[in-house]
Amino acid sequence: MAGLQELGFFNSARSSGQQATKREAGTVNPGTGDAASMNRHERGHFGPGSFSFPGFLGLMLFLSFLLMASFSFAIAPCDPWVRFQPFLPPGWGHFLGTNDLGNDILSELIYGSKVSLIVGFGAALLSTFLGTLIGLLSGYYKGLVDEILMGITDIFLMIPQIPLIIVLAAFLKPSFWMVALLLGCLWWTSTARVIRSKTLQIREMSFIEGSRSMGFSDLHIIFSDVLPNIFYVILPKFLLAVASAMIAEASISFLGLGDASMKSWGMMINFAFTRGGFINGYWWWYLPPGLCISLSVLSVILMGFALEERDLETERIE
Amino acid sequence: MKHRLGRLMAGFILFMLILAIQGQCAGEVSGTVLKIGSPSVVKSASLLGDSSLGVFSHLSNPTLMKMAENGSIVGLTADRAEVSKDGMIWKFFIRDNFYWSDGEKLTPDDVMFTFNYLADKSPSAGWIKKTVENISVDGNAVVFKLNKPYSRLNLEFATYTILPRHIWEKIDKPLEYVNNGEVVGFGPYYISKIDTDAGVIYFKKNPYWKGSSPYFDSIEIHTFSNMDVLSMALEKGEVDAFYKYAGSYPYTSIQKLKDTGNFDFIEKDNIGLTFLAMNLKKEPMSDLEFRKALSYALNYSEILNLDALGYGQVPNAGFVPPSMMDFKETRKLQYNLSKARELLSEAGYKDSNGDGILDGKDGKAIKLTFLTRTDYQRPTELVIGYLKDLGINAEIKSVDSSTWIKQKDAYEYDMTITRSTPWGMLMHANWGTGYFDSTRTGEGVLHNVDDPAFLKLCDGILAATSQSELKEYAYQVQDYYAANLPGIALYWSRIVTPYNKVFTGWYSDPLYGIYNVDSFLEVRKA
Amino acid sequence: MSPAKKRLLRCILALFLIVSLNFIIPRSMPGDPLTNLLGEDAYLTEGSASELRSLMGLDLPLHEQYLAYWRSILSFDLGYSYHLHSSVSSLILSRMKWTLLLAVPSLSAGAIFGTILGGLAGWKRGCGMERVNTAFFLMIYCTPPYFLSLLALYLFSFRLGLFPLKGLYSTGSFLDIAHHLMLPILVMSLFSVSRNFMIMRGSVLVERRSLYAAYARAKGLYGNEILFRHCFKNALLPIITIIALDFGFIFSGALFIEIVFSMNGMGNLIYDSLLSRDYPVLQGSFLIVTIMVILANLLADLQYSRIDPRVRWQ
Amino acid sequence: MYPGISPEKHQQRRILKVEGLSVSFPTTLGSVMAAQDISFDLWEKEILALVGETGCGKSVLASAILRLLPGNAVVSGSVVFGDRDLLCLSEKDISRIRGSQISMVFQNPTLAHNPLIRMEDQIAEPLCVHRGRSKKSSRKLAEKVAISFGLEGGGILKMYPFELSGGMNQRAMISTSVILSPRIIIADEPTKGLDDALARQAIRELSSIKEQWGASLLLITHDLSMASAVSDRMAVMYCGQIVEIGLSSEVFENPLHPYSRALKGCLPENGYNPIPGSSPSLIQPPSGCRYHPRCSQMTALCKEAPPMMAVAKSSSNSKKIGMSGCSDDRHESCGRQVRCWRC
Amino acid sequence: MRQAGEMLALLNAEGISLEHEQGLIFKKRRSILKDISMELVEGETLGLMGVSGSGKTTLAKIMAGLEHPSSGIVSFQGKDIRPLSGKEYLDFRRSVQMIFQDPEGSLNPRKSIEGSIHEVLGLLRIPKRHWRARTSDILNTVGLSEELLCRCPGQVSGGQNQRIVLARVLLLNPKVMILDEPTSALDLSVQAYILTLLKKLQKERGLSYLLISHQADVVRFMAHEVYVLGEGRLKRV
Repeated sequence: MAGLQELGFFNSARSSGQQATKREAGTVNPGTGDAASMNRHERGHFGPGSFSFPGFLGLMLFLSFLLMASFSFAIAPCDPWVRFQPFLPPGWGHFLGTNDLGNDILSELIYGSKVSLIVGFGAALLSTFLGTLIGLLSGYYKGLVDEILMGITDIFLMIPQIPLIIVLAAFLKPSFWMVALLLGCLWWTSTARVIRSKTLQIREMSFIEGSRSMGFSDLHIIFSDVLPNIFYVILPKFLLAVASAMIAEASISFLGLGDASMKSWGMMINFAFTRGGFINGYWWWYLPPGLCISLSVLSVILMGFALEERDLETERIE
Repeated sequence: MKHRLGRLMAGFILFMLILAIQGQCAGEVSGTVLKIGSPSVVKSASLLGDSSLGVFSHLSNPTLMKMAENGSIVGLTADRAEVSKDGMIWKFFIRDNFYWSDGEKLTPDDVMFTFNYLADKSPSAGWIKKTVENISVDGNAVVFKLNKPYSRLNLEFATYTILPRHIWEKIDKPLEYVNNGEVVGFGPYYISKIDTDAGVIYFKKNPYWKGSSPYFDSIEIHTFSNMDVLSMALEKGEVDAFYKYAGSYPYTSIQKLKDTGNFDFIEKDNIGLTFLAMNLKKEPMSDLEFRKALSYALNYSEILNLDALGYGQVPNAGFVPPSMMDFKETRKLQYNLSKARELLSEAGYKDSNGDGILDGKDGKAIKLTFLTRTDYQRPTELVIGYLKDLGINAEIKSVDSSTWIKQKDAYEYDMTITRSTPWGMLMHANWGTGYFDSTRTGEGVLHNVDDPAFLKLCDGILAATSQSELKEYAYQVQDYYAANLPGIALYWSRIVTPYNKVFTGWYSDPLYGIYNVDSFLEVRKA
Repeated sequence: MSPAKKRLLRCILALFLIVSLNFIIPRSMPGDPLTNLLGEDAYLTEGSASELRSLMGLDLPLHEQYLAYWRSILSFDLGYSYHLHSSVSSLILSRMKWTLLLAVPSLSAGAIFGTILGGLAGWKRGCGMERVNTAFFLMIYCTPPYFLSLLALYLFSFRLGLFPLKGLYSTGSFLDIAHHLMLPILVMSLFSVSRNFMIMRGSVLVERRSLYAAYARAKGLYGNEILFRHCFKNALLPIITIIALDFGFIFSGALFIEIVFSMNGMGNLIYDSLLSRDYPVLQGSFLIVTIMVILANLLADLQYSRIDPRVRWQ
Repeated sequence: MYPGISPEKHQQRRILKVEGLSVSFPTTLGSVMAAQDISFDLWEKEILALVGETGCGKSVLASAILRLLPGNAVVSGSVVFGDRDLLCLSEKDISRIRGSQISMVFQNPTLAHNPLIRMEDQIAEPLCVHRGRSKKSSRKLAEKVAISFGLEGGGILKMYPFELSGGMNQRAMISTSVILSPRIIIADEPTKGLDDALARQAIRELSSIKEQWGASLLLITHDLSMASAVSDRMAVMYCGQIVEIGLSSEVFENPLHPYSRALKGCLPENGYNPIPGSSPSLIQPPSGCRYHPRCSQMTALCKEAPPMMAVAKSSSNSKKIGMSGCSDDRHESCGRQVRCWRC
Repeated sequence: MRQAGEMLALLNAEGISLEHEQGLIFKKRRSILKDISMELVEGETLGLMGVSGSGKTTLAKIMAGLEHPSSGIVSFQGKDIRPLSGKEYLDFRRSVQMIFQDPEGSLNPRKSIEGSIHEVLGLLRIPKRHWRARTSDILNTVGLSEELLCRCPGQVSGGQNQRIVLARVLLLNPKVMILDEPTSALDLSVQAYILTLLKKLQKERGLSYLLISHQADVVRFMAHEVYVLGEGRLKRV
């Protein structure tokens, strides 16, 4: 359970513990700290502290998608490329029916999770890495470095990214690696901004000056002192980037700019859309991938929110 | 604040509902209107620039000739056409009873103007300049003097609409000329308004039309960029019939329409087809035996069932579909995997190391690059599967159309799937030769055959002056296809055009389907 | 340099970058730059191709091409679409008004309802109604816009028959246009509301922990009074910039909505030119969209400094 | 220095009675007892100082009276204001009292003001909220009050909080809290973060409230000497409990509880004599007397929790403060109480 | 005045001025420090007072070499510190240390106390086997028990935090300590403890302090010499 706690699923419990031991428990909660909510907390839902149910739900959902993607060969009832009778409605042989080629939709769905997760995480990893690096450098060194890096960030922020991706994807060869790369290269900006402002805050704290005056190198300070203290900002940002990248991938596939040789959710909707799945009311064809996109994005966002809210809770102490 | 918010939202929803109801009332329009729904969106109101509008304008500005049901070319604006013995002089006799919608009479001069004008200003009619030496008017006939025999001229003239000289001679750049309002025409209807934002082309009765009077006061072409929405509109009765040039109503949606019981369907064999093309300059596709084996490895009926839902038939080795003129029955293509394997091993393709993958003549495992565009993903997937059954590995290379053209032109592929339109099958020397003749270039053209025998056939057709001569060549071409398999047809499809049962009298020609003057003169409310 | 000037400079730089990018992309991609510049559907004979090549200055050295390119941009000449047979700038002008007609009401509704509902949700975190709201908008937030519009179209237009199926109008009267636009606007508003909702909720969650909110409560303000008298404005501050930055994203959502609802706006223009590889239109549209987003950003900055005295003070 | 209690004091009435107030926060590590069994009275026109170190629970106590604690706080006991127990009121009713009857001055005045609203509107806000006055008319009164606290000229009132210094913000905040002439003002560390000079200024203003506005002041501070200089009575808190309460002059000059004595020893004038050990955790406070692990005079008895005990008044004391006239009730609260077995 | 050469001046400031430039094109100069000179002598404490915003902390950072003045020289043991490099720089870096006002911000909140101390031992390249001994040794010096080691800065009190900071700094064996309001955020009793500890350390190790505070009491208690910083200038009291 310690792992979960670290991920912020017992957020307020942990922080108020710290809080009260440290100083007179934060003066106020301006919200609705009325008698009702006081009672509620007295009873305490979800065990000893407030347990972040949405966060837990997100984690569970996400884990199931991860499982789906990594063990698709074992979970899927059949090879998604094998053909059965086309346009079968959901039934015992095929739980979600078959598509226009007679591929088993459930299997397609399970294999499709791979692309979504790879693009989502690939893009987010790249963008988070770039964003963190740029944010850290800009926030730590300030001055000219900051001006230049933030200038670039500002400019990148203003470019509408989906149209740019569409334009670039039109010129480039469609492949989901390319999509991940493009998204990653474009989506570091908001991370960089947040990381920078946090770095600026942390940098002004005395322990950084202290480390400097002790003669620690800048590299050591950035990675050992600054980075751990902004990690809690990076993680939710990363998760939000994953979510956005997943939606973007689905949208690009929908436009027909995706990778045809891979099964992906966006592609499935695209086929359902272009090959009569919609008009015929074959909901088992377009609804499951649509829901899967929404749910996987939701799972990631819920985790991100849980982390961010823990961040909010801890912020009161710091 | 919260109350205010609630009121704001309630007002918003109320407004929406009022609009919804109001909109439904506004939907009723008086007068007799025929509404045709089409997925070919008119993107700019440029009669010569926009290809969709060009097709739709056939109703207001009919062509010189038209294609009869049996595929032969007969007169429309022209009463008939005559060609000299050497095939160098064509005479088109213009009918006497056509009037422009502004009251002017249509004269042979208008026809002469049109083709001179097009030759001058339209890049797609550039061939006229090259082929036609001069155009003159001889009484009620327009005379085309050619610099070499061109047997297909009457066919070409079944596609160009005739323009009023008194309007168009003032227009310098016809491709850029945009006219959202009335377009002067001489057909039974003329275009009264082109509304690209609403996606509607309005036709009104031509007041000076002298032929049999059409049954509707106006005709509206509603274009839909989204096929599903078009289907919904049909089903809801918002449009009365479907039309797409060279295209069928989506096979997947037909059953749904049938179930409503409100629709009838015109089914016609499509002249165009979907086919597998091979790069004949590369091993092992250059090997005829390999191609032959391949022709046995494809499960045609499955492709037909999956890609066209069975609307069509398994093709012949002769490539050309039976709906074309001078069709010759050649070997029916069949799926016979064991025969395919047999042929391959006879030809020397063996799996030497026992990994299930065949080796080429050079002893290395065959690995093919299958170039594909997004539109052909499904059949590509299928063909790749058949190749795998045969022991041949093919890698999909999915590209956009522009890259496809580049790579195809540079022969950087092994196989690809593409399709032809009716006009594509008819162009050049007819019977699909335009796709294979290596001397040609162009967007969808594969130009992969440089066999002199084939090229000679093409030249022969172009210079042919009699129907019997043409027929002879046509048979030879089809035999050539069947024997050499430069491309393998995957299926011969049917064009299905649904229309609301309420309207009867449709007539469909092989080139433009139900969108022809005869059809619109006959269609009426039952 | 004042932040405002800095911002302006960055906007100009962004614009410069985008214009340059537009210049570079077709010239650096594989293949013939002429094809990349004209789109592949352009019917060209060999002669006219070389004629065009020199007409478009493709035979000039790159830097001269670049200068010429800038000159044409500044005179609002975005090139010519051989596919649509019209100059790109007039095409965009005629399409843009419809997109704006879709985007402006949706974005305004999104901003108003999104911030108010989001503010309330952040304020009353944990209360039943707000949980339902949050779950609902979260779900919308997680759904790709095109999927949402497809569902809405299917349900409202087709199944329930409340709205027309396509297009911008049939008769052209105000009510008719409004009737046609209602569903797309509704879907896009929902999309925009959900984004603003999530941001505002987070922002209020931060603000409600601030000391001034606590002090407001100690002054005797009750319940939502604190939110609307104090926190709302403060929570709005970060939102303004985020909404502006988000504008690009929401605008992209509008593109998808237009595609689904067959509306003749920028979205369809971009989609069509994408399908037909009509590069001049694609680039021109991208340029214009970028300019709009940058303008939105500038506007947001102005608004920001109007609300936040701290910015003015600097 | 303040002369003991003046004769009028006899006529004064009690306006706030805190009895057995306990506040705890449930956590995974255990319950944090931020305040335990706190009882005291506040009389009309009196300054009561609550002195204690960081983390002893004094701010929690102040917030608990106005019910401003976070939602997870568990509060028991009673806070009787007038004839109503504040802890039993609905949120709406208590919000009617906050700001109008009992107002609060926060530490860190710069952050406690909304950065986006002009000072005058913030000062006038209680008028708008409680009296329903228009913004315009309330601004006038706000200006009057603000001027009386020295906020005048240069359009200070039209400025925003971040444009003003900490001291000015502090004054604005004091103006805000007195604008409705509340009965009680709770000042939570009003001098924290201020320079010496500014702190002195703030204290002077606060103590003038009693005279000018006729309100009682509950002053929360960690500064012993400041508390003794300003307040009439003083309560010393240690680890969530009041360990000693009595007249300021008496407590300061003659502290009885060992902790109070040690605290006095820390003062600069007494030579910075540190208290050994460190403050205990509020989760598992020491049993018995909470100070006993650090107490130099610990005995076996200290292992058991001592109750609050009234100190038998010595003759000199009673003469000095004139306690003879006290009623029984009065006696109990006016008189000195110490939570130590030895006293 | 002390006679020159009588005692060694460890840290010297000569004619230090600091100006802030605002604006990129039209520069506006704001003078923060004007021509400040002072010297810190071994084993003594120099008190520096001033109202908030007078530039005390900036001056402290300049003296510690963390910021650089617009003009003027700070020299350590007679050598200008700016061009220092290599071993000399390391020597200076370790000899002059700063202690900050906020005890909670002075330690990395994500590192355990042990981690924070071990980090310094690692910096000093002390072999790992000595770490335990050195750690308990230094904790002893500042009067802390070893059970704190596994906690994080957030879990110990302000006074303890400040003592840990002190312990970390003492590991480097500094000669000069610049104390920037070391006790103003602390409670009275803790303040007393820290001040006494600082005095004791000075006596034992012969440290020099530059003590910055706005509390006259504290400065009076600690310093041998007192200066007041006002309007950018230094005045001796």
